[in-house]
Amino acid sequence: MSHLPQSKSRRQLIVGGAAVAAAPALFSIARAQPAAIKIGFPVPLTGPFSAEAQDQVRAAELAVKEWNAAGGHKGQKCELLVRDTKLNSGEAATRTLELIEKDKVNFVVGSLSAATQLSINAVTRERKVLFNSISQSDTINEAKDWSLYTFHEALNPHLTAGAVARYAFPKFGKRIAYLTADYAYGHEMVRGFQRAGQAMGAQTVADIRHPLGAADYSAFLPRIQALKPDVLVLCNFGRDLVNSAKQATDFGLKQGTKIIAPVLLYTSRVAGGPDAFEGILGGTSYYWGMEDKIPSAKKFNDAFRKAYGGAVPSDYGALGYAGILSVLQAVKNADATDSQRVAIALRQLKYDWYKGPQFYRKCDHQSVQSVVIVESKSKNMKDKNDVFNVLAIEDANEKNLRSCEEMGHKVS
Amino acid sequence: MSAPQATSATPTAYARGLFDMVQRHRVAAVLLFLLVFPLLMPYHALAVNILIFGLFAVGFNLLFGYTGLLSFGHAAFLGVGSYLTGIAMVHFGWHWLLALGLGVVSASLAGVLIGYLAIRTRGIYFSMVTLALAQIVYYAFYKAERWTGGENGLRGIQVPAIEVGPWTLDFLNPVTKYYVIYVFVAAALWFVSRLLASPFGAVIEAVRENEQRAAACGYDVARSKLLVFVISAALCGLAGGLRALHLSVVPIDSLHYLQSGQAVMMCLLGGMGTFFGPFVGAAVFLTLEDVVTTLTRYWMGVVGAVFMFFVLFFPAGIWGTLVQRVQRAVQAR
Amino acid sequence: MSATETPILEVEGVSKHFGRFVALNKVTASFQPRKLSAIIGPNGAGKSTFFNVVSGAFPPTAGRLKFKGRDITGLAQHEFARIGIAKSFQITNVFKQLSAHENVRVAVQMRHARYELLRPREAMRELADRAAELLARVGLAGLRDRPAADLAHGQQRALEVAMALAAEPELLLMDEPTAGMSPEETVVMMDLITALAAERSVIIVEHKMKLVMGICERLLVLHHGEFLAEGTPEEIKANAEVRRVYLGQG
Amino acid sequence: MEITPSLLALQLVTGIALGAIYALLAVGLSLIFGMLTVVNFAHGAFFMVGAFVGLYFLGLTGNFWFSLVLTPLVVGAIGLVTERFLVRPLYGRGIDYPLLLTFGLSWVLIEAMRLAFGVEGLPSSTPPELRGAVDLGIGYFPKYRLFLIFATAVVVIALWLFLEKTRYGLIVRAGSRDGDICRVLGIDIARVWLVVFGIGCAIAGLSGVLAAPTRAVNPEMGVHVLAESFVVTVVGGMGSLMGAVVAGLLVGIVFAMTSLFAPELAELSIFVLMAVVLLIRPQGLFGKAGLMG
Repeated sequence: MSHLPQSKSRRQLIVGGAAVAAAPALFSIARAQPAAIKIGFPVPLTGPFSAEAQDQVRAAELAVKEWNAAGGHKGQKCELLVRDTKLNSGEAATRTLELIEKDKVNFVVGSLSAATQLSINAVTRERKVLFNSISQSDTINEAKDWSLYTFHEALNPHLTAGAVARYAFPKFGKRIAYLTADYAYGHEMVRGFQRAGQAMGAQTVADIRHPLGAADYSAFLPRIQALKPDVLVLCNFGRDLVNSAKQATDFGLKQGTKIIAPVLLYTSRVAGGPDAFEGILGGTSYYWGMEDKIPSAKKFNDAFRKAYGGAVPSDYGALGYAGILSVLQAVKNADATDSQRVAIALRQLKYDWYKGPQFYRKCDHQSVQSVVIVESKSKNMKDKNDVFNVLAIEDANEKNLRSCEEMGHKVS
Repeated sequence: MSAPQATSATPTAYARGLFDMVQRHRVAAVLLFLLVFPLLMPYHALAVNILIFGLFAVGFNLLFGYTGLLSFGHAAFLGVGSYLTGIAMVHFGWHWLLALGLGVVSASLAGVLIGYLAIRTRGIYFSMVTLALAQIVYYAFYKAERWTGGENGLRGIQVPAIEVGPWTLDFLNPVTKYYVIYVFVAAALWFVSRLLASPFGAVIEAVRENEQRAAACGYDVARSKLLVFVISAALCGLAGGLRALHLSVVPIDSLHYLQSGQAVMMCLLGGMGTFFGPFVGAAVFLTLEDVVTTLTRYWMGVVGAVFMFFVLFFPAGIWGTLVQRVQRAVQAR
Repeated sequence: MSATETPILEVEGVSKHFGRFVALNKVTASFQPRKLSAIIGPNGAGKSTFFNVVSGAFPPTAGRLKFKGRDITGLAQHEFARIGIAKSFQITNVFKQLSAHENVRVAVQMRHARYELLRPREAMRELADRAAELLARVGLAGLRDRPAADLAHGQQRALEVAMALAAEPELLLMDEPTAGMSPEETVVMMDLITALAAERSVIIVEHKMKLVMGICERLLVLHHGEFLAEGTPEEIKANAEVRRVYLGQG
Repeated sequence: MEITPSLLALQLVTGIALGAIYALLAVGLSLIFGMLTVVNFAHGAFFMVGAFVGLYFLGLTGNFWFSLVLTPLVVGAIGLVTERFLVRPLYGRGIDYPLLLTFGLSWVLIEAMRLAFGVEGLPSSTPPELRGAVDLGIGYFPKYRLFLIFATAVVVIALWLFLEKTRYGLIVRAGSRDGDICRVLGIDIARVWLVVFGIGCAIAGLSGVLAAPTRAVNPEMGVHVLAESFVVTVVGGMGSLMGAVVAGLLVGIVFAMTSLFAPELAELSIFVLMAVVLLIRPQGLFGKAGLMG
């Protein structure tokens, strides 16, 4: 339709025409001097997890700023290319292709949600580009999806759930009911709890699967009510958690039953309000409140507060920070910017960016790290950021992960 | 194309001449354009998406624009095409070409099933039945995690190299990928163009115009509808299969009803019931979304507003309106 | 009635009920080939129902239809057209967006290509020519490329007749062919009908008795869903019952 | 686990409470469709806007009941503007255009709420006087959900009285059967349609306020709801208020019962229900046959 702008009917084409015209220009702005190390950062800036994603971006930009301020690598600065996945795997794959094919990024860090990280990984793996995922999933480290270029900065469901189980089951009882979002991530959570539970003789009285993203859980609750379990585990995430927690409370389940969740998101707790979460405990990869115990957390929080007018980083935000720093550190260590050599350097890396010592397990590149057990506050909160009590921190321990064999890796 | 003429002739005459030429050789025109298309696009992956969704919209338009049946279930055919192509390659290690074939065949079969049930209803109920049946397909694939990867989507679809006679093409090279997919889309467009010019093409227009009369003329309305439905499904299935090769994953969203909604939007934006419309629609929609997304976090609002604008002021769509304008210009002389 | 030849259409004890309402009550009639017959009757006599049943729009509740001795009860609408029963509707019924010529061409095409996917229709010249002939036959040769929607009412009726003829029917059914026509248009249409009847059987359903008196060889009078009388125009004119019915309703 | 009668009973009540919201949404949708033959794809968005506006007024006044009255008026007003300036130009252009326009509108509304209240949405909590659960003898059930059932009943009855017993309701029903009658009677049909669209949206907004305390309030909350209320409307028969109510409860109960026996199929079940109903009775349970055939 290259002739259309010349034809009389120009007006109808403004939109399309403008778009086509604008696009290349716009992208050439984004293109930077060849020297820079480019890291693609695809995250769901729009959609249900946009709050988390925007925090991921803030933290990642902070990491880049610090690293560049420290002189980068032999004067080579880092540039962050943020793209919106819209929490849609197709869009995530397309954007990753754009980052690799057009923007020629050296590495990709990012993703939020199991599905998008797996589709990003499918693209990067095939093109041998290093990808450091900052979102939870057990699948990505399994041999089927894993590659030398696949790293996993975030916690995984098995580890998180296990830690919460180890803390909560002995305290609150052995008859456990699960309300689970019916997708891989949810199932992985349940498996994590049950594994850890077996050791201490916990027994599953029900595992009820609910559709992902359901708005109403009332239909699942009477049955749980009738079972009178000691512990109800909400194996879902974000808004599903807010809704199910809220409605479980309405059904008076909190009398006699302790409600726990594998992952308590800082942002969804802020959004959901204290009532919905009252007394609920769960795990998280990071809570700013642990700064009094962990020096690196203090350092990170202060930098973040300074950069963003006193705001504190969220759990997923912090992952953006760590995900970038690890890769950039590996660039220094490898003295190279090609994915293969940086990957090799990453395998060796021992680091403590924000939550205590971490390292990537050799066989599957899962970052071995601590898990924080927190409980939602509903009274005497100092300010709007003061939403959790830190109950415990389970230190990083390779034993808490599934074995390399189980993940399908032949032990190297 | 032939820009120099523009200076010699009046814009109207120029537009008319060009327009007639384009209409006469519509396949040639669109293929010629698509040949140079990647150069106009910000990046190749987007250009490939436009090829694929253009085909998706063309397939949908055959049913919506030409036969007057508004289906909300076409995601089912895109998805089935994608998944079956992917499953054949990932789980059975089929050659990508065979897998693509399987994708198209399966989509057609899904078309037979859904179409057979849906054409018994009319109007908005047809739309709703197609929606409901498509949702059932969605959950079926969602549940079959072992085969489809469920919510995580199907991964591991890899087409490293393609043998064409003596040569091997690197499918990971975006340019190569574009032109390989281009070949399939080209073939499909040629087919659609022939179909529309065929006697059956006349029959489906007759059915759209007046079912009662078409039946009185001796045409089996139900069977004709079903046939178009299946052909439309097959085309969307092909689009789906190509998408699986392109993304190397199959997202579960490809079966979601919002995907069906997208087909409707593209069709209307470009101009339903016109040959080029769906492609124009797909191109504008995806480019617009892509660009707006890069400019602002509030892309949804902007795209929604633009869409409303078109519904209100250009109901015939971009290409459709252009066609009308030129025809008016022609009659004016 | 000369029973030597098998009738073109036989209606045997046909009834049509809509819920509790009986529109047709066990009507029986038989129509000879190449004759022009008319069904007449006052409003609500069941004429349209009769027309719809014999033209295949919907099946009878009871009774049988025979076409050239073959039982065709319950065949689908499109099958009626294929075996050779064509119709023109009471309310004009054409493909409004399509050109006059395309309207007829599509109708002609039915006999030759129904599910042809890849052959270009331009290549099928003979169909286009046949369509042009038919247009000329009904006096629309000049308007070949007009969209049907733009034609005058009478012209649309004529176009519909051309479409009906396109199916090469042995039996042509017409529901009030002159409804809503100007006197001039009516005359033209009646001439056309008489001309057509010379080659094939024609049955017209008509409300205006006078209109058909002149041209029909045989009339059947419907009243309250039953045949009241049957015979030549003269016989019908003479029939007291018929007079009462028509006068009765003015 | 064993299924006790009391559990079944409680599940039934849950289903009804669930169905109440479905019914309320479907009534609005069906009203608009029945009278204007407009398929309002922005209905879910109006529901979502209702929830936000409700919380906004709650924040201002601190009084749930106040916002319960005020919100429908505001959302209804938005509805009026929508009909007058966006939908009206599309009458007579066939069913798809209003449908597509409202689809675009829903995106705009979602974005608007993101801009106004932020992407994470707002915390919502049950009004104090309706907190907690009561023992129905068959088990504990949240007070608020009982209130939902009651509120829905009130709205539906009020609407029914309006349509059946008032002069204006008569006009509306006449208008829905055919506009010509009204023109003959010298009634301004355009105004009737305007009002009907407004009422439909107001009801959507009301269901938003009512639903807010039971769930997370966020810009996307309308998307799921839309699909579900379409299922309800279609099962009941587009344009039939009776159908909307019955189908709403039916869908709620089907969902609840499937959740009890095969939880993971709960969401699928309502679409299966819809497919089955439409294939047996294409016009829905209470729908007029041949609608827009």
